[in-house]
Amino acid sequence: MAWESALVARLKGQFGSGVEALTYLGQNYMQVDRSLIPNILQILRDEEQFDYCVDVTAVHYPKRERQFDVLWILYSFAANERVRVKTQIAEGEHIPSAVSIWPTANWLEREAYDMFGIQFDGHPELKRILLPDGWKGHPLRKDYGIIEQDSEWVQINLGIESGQ
Amino acid sequence: MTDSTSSVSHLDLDESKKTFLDANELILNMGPQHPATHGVLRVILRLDGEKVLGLECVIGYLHRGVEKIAEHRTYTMFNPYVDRMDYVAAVSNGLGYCEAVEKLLNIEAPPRADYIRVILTELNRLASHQLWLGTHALDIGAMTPLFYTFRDREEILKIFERYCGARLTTHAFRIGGCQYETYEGFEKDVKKFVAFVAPKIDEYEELLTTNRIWVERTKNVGTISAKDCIAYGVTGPVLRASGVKWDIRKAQPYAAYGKFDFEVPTGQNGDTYDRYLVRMAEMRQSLRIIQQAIDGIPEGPIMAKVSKVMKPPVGEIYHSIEAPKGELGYFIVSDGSTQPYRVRVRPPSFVNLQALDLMCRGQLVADVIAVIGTLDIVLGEVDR
Amino acid sequence: MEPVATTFFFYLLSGLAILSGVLVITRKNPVHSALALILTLLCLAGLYLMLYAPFVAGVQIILYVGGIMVLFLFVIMLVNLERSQKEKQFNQQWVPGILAAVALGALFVTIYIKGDALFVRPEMRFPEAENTQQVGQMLYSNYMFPFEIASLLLLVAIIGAVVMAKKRI
Amino acid sequence: MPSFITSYLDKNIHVTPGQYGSPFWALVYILVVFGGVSLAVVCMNWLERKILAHMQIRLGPMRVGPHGLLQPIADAIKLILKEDIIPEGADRFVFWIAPMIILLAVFSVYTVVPFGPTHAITDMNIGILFMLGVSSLGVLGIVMAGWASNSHYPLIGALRSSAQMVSYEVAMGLAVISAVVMTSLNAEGTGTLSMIGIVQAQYAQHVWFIFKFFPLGLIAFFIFAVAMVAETNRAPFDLPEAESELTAGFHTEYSGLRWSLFMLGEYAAMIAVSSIAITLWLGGWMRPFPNLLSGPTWDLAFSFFPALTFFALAGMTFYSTMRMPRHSYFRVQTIGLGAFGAVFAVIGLILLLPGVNGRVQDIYWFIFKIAVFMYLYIWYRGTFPRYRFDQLMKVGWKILLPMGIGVLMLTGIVALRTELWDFMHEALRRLVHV
Repeated sequence: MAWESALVARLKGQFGSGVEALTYLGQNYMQVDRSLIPNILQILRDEEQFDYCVDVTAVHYPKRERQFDVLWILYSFAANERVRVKTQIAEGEHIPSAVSIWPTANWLEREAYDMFGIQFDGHPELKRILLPDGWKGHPLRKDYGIIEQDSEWVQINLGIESGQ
Repeated sequence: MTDSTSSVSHLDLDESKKTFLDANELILNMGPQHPATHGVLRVILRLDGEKVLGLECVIGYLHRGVEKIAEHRTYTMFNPYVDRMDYVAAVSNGLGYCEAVEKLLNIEAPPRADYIRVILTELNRLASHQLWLGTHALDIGAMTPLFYTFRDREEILKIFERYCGARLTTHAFRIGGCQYETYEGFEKDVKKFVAFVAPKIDEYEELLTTNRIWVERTKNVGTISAKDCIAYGVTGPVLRASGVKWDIRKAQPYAAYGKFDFEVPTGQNGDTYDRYLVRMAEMRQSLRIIQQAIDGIPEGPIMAKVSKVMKPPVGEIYHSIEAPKGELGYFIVSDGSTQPYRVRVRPPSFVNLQALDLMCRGQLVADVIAVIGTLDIVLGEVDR
Repeated sequence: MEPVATTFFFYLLSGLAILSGVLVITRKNPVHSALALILTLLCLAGLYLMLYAPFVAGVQIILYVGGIMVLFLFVIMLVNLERSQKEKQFNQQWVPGILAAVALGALFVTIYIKGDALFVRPEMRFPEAENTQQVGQMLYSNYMFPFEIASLLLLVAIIGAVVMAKKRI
Repeated sequence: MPSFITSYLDKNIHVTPGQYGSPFWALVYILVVFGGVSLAVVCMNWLERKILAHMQIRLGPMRVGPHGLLQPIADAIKLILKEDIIPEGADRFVFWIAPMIILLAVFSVYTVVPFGPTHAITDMNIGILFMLGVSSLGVLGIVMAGWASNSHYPLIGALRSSAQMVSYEVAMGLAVISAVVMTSLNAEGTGTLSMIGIVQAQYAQHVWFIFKFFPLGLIAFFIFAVAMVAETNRAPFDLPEAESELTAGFHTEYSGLRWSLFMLGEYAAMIAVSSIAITLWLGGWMRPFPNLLSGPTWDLAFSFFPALTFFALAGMTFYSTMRMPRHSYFRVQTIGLGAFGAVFAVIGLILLLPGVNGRVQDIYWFIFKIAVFMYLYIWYRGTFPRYRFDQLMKVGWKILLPMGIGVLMLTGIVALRTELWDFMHEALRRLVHV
């Protein structure tokens, strides 16, 4: 279902067809073009007062051509409004980091990198956060099995045959 | 302590630059086995004497892959797993998840179930704050409040136990409402508890609020401004102590919270002492909510009509609640099958912990302990 | 009161003092040297006690052992020890060293032989009871001026230390 | 009996064995005092856990023996049997000797602690100076332990500890000197540093120094009371071993017997500094109200106190015995507790014997005062959060030190011109009355 509001109108005026505003179950989100990414986030924060970045995460769709959905969940204290910004990127494609816009994106992007292998350009220190450094594979991808592990890492670092 | 250098790259630690008499900088590894890190948090501190020049958190020791597990369980089966994240506020976790799935299914829990949910969630908030107070005070060296708070938290756990059989990881709610009707004497128990615990909160305050050492240890320690809080996405009592009057229970009411009259306590300075005061006030507000809810609890069904096999339509939803630690959000993607396609948990502890570096710079080692305590993190939720 | 086994304790304390004095200069690890120095100072305090100078002994313990040496250790502990251990221990000035040792030895021998003639043998007495009071009275009457000068010197030293230690005033 | 045993007893002279020069009796006293202190530490261990537990609405040790009475023994056995670990990279010799040095320093202090006019190992002309000096040696042990462990937490703990102890020694010394100045107000006009002499000066002046020149004595005592808690690294000044920050501070790497030596040293030091405070300000071995409630009747009444204390303990124990669950499982424990009470009662009876009664008065009152201090130590621990390091230094250097200097100067002025004091009090009284 399409989402219409003054905010959407302003953004569409600025970015044209790259922004597709939708609403589902009363929650608004925007499907934006990958090329708009740092700019639209910057404008959402600076001009539309979405000063609180709730979450940065990703979803993996292995069957799609552009495999990953990257999401920013934003909140505006002034308007008491939430909005999700979504974009699609392909495997191996980089995406600009939002750390300079919201410092909170730092760890959240690191987690997305850790779990999905999404590369954020301009991130001050993009390394694994929950999994140990040197781990191979990104567990939240759909092709990573639930009992899969980096057995090489386990054998070297823990000195045991298997973690299971 | 020797292996700490591997992950302190950004602390510009260069051994070769050190001269014979350069005793200024010291790398101190705190944790993962350390009494004051509330679990298995590892903090690498760069110190000048006792002054903190910078720190880095190393987390993930408790990572269990909750989000991955969710993708291989049905919606109902995943419900108990969320209790294991923030295990001291398991009821809040369950509430957030159940409401998110209900939204996705486009159903609503009946009013009586909403009231029971509010009562249990607020009791849980109280228990979480009590646990926080006890451990935080212990970190700062006051040993006694720990035992006082545990005595009173026990009463809450007893109510949980009678209600659903479990004390900690309660799994109290089901998608669509509550599994259990309140037990006989539930109302009496809760009313008795409210009357019992109100003077106890005064007792905690008597021990600490005006204690000079406590005030000196917490005032102007770990100060964070409202602007920084928002920039770093810090939520919950930490945000409110910085002066932002924002509580999801008020801003975007869920369950039955819209029906109750309560205040959102705020602080001004955003220091450890204000966070302490805000949480103490929150405990009193929780009691107010519980009192109103138990007085006005309606009769009726406790379960909405939900089919045994849940197949939410294709789509995605983000739902967040005010957990004791801050904004706890669930982002669920459904592909129309019985299993969620993706469940993303937005953990308040994880995001709040990120501000530790900012809050500790220029403070002393002892303050790091105080700040870790005041952030009220639960490592089970940070690492998931 | 009669002293017990004076000779034995004298030789014990002096022997220990000399032994630990040697340790001070031969240990490679500065912390060990400092600890040996503490032992020397303690032995000296014991010798003062045997000379019926309990006040000096007490002050020796409080100031040198309890105060100065603790600060010494403090500093040494913070210094990068591994590097200092690799450095050369002696500056290898053997000739002046031997000369100084010979001169000192000659001095001792002279005093031992001619000791009675060189010094007026003081009257033997046990001034234990009023020793401390006497020290106090001397300090505040005859030696008032030097005492105050010394305190001024210490004040200057304190200020100097503060200025040097404080990076940003 | 050989003369070296009897000569000290026969002469019935009022000096300590050390002053008399009797090595045998000095040795006996040393054994008794050191054994007694060790026993007191063991009791203190149990009492601290019990009292703290009751302050914190829990029971404390309850399993080993009735009401956990045998817990210290069980702990001791456990600690002795535990593996004694010397960490890799530690300086073995220094690591090994550090706890010994602490113990040595602490126990040396007891050589001059006067439990009574003759009940001390010896009395020194420089008694109080000796006590301060020797107790300051304890810092060495802590510094050595922290350094030798070759680990960061102990090192930081040791640094904190030495800085803290060196700083508080200054304020402590000033407070002590102001008490020493008060001793010079005798009829003879000479002050003394001797521990026994200080108590006798209080006796001669008919006042405990805590009340002398009110409030100067009280302030000096307060300074000392704060500084002594800091000196012994106890809550709220327990930063060197702050559990939540430095795990256990300088003794993090220690285990087993050597760790228990640190604990022994800590508790013995608490008793030692308490006894300094008691000697200097609280009238040492003198009973309370010696001049307010004077006369033979009061003397007699107070002489029953030692026995009464033990009867009260026995009564409490018997009461607990009766409250033990009546179940065959608890039979041994009940009997044990009853026997314990009986031992107390017997001790009480022995203390009533006329020959014993007179001799234990001084010792009893001294130990009674120590017990009050020990209770305060536990109470602090149950109540206060921990200071931060800079705040601790602030308290030491910016509050206690100026206060100490002020008190010392005022005491000196007043001691020289006592009429000045009377004049000031008179003026103050008139002001109040107007």
